[in-house]
Amino acid sequence: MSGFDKVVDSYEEALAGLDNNMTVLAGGFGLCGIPEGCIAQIKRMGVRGLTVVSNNCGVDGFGLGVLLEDKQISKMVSSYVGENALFEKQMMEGELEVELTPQGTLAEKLRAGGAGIPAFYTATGFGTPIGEGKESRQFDGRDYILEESITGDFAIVKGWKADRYGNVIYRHTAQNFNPMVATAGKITVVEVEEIVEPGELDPSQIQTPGIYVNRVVLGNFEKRIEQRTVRQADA
Amino acid sequence: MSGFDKVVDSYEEALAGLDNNMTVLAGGFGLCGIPEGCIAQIKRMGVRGLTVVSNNCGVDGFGLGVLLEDKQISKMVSSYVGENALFEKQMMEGELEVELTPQGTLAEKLRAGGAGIPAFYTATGFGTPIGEGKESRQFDGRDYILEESITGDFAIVKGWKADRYGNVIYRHTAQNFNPMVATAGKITVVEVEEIVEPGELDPSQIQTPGIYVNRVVLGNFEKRIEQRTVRQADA
Amino acid sequence: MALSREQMAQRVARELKDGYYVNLGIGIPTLVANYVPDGIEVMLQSENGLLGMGQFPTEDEVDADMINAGKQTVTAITGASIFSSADSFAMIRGGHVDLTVLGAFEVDTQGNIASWMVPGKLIKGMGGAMDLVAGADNIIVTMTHASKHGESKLLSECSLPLTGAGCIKRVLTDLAFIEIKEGKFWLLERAPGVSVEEIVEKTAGEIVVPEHVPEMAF
Amino acid sequence: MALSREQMAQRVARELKDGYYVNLGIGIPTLVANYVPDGIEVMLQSENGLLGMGQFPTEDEVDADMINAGKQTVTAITGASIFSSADSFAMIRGGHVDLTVLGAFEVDTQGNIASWMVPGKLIKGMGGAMDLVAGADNIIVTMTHASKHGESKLLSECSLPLTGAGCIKRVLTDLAFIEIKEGKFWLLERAPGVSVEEIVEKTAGEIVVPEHVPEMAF
Repeated sequence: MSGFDKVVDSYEEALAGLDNNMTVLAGGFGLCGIPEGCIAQIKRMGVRGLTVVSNNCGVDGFGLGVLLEDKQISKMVSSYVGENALFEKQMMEGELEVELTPQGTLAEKLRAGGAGIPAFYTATGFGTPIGEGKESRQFDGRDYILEESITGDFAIVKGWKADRYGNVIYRHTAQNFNPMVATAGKITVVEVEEIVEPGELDPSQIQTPGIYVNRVVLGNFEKRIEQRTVRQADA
Repeated sequence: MSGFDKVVDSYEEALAGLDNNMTVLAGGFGLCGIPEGCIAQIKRMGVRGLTVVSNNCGVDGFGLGVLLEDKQISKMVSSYVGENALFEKQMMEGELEVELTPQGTLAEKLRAGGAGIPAFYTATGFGTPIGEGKESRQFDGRDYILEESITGDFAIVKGWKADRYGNVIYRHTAQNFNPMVATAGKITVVEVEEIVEPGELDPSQIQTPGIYVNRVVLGNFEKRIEQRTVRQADA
Repeated sequence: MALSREQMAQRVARELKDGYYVNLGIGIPTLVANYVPDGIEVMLQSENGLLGMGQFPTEDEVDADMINAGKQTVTAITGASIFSSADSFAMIRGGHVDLTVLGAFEVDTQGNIASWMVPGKLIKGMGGAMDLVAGADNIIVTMTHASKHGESKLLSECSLPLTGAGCIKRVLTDLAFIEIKEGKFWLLERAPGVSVEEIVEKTAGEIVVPEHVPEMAF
Repeated sequence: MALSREQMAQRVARELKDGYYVNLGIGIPTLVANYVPDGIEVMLQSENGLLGMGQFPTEDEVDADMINAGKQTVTAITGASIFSSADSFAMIRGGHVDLTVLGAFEVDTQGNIASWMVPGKLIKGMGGAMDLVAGADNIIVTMTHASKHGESKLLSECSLPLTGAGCIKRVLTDLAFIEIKEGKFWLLERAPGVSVEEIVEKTAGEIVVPEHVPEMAF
């Protein structure tokens, strides 16, 4: 089924078409489950003026943080961005616009974007600065605000395994925002640790069906750990 | 973890507390993946005046159809109900109220009900009888209608396997509406073909986490087939 | 001569492209799967939660837990995925299906479609049809050009309650292949041996006829 | 004497019930897991997509793909489930978590909470806190009763931008356990050796003091 073979041979191919001023949706939570290779490729491409939607913006020198070094990002949509000195500096100096969005609302906006739902109501943020300027109304006596969905020109996703048709599974908590991001990109690129043949993944266990995926690329991952917390092994 | 052991020994226990005039959400598509044992128990209990939310209403003598025999259902919320003579009769005679809801909107209303989203916008049904009397508005130049979420007093769900903590997986297309229904009941009852010990299901492959499930009961299933279509085996 | 059901399916199948994800409705649309052109692969989406629907099972393969949206027993192809109804309609509503083919009672020059309800007759429900027509960018409606009583089904305004508003751009009838744009029908092709005059006569809504109307070949 | 951080965690832990699904915020709330009473089992939800969070891994068990919402490496207990961020917040927003414990800068007599932003200081973001306070029916806020400069954090109206409006019903401070209802604080318990007078003095919002205020025991 050649028309369904989504595998490309390089990150160059994987991100072909990405241009200045586009919106990029990126999976990951902290440094866990981030599309490391796509980020590196975006840095190499040097595209600028990007709006990046991602729960966080990496750290100095790793993850999305590397795109700050050459000021490639002009706007971040995130729930938490505090792990990054360069980020702070660019934000404080007005070089980087930041739209803070509650984590659950961000996840739902991305899901809605992929699912053809332009907007939904949530109680999250009502009565806070996040609700200001947004439409609100009551259902069943409770106050909710209207939140609009998010879609992007490119979605960059980190999977564990994908088959050639673009069916993807994720590993442990590296799942996080990746499945929603995968549904909401005009072009969705998934980088994985392993490419398998169609049929190797159990159909009922596929977390991102290939219909959402345009390109699959095999990656190499550093998987840096942000907070290495350990206990003593039991004696 | 006794507090998390959701397994009950009988359908009596599984549906204890179900009373007249309650709303029951039922998983299943046609006769596939329906909670056969819960339906039979509701018939035995003889509760009446039920509002039942389910994509279909079974057939004469099987599935939710059996609850029509003693007129236990006063209202059905479904997308398609045509497989049932008794249903037709009760609807025509005004004994049974029917609220037709597009299939995708029904699935999303149930998901929203479980997810704390009171309402969402969808293009489905705009300009049709389904959109009449509903609020509509434009996003990005397109028309959408506002649809409100659904929750129920009881959710009855058919799973394949569950562990004692109520973590559930579904088999093939018997998944259908079951996962959403499971999230939207005040009390969620899951009947399964097999009960396994915690740890036997891969954490990343659990389709309904136990947090949504109040009671798990081991069932016996006829699994009647509505349209048996076959091909000749290859020679 | 008017197209047979098989020829209608065959004509629609020529609109398939390699790598298309396709949702086929009940009836003639289902037959389209039998005429996928050589060298082209498509994957069938069934809205009850299956992407990669295969052929009917053999007697031995029949599994009550494996059905399609028509509630028929089916199989899954290698590389299929199975998911919930919410996820299935997220796919549909979100516009990820490349082509949707479905039947109708009527369409009109505004791209409206009526396919689910005849007032006064028993109403069974719309199933997934409203979601399918609202979600898809690329829809082909298949239906006979006129009713048994000779009444046109291609109207200036649908007379029956709508399934979707302004969402249909292409219609294949037993007489013609028609595009809908700018509030008019546009005749693209005619069935073999069917005259432009017959098509125009049986089309109630305004129809634009180009100088040359190619005849379909089978 | 004011409660230590460990005592605060210990007191909160007494509110746990067998079978509770619990979300614990960063700081003192995290410590609550160390004081789960005998005979009671709870399951910890971590909003990045883990239900059934276990202890930290041994060196050998460390896995970069297995972290909690604080981005710490963790393990999963037997019977855990792992899911997407959307599914995780569906759980939270939908009110399925039985108890949420989190810190705050201020709470007020209307049940408002401010915990994420101090104007003029660097704003890192609210993470999942706004979803957690909006979604949970049962929240316990843990914080010191007053700032280092002696300014009360229990106000008649929060001075900082809110995290959530009207959603907090219980607060455990280092001095007292307090309920919020009917637009007032209600003193439930006091820390060992802390006088009602001190609590009242350090509570800026209106506080109702019953005749007898039990002293916590550890």
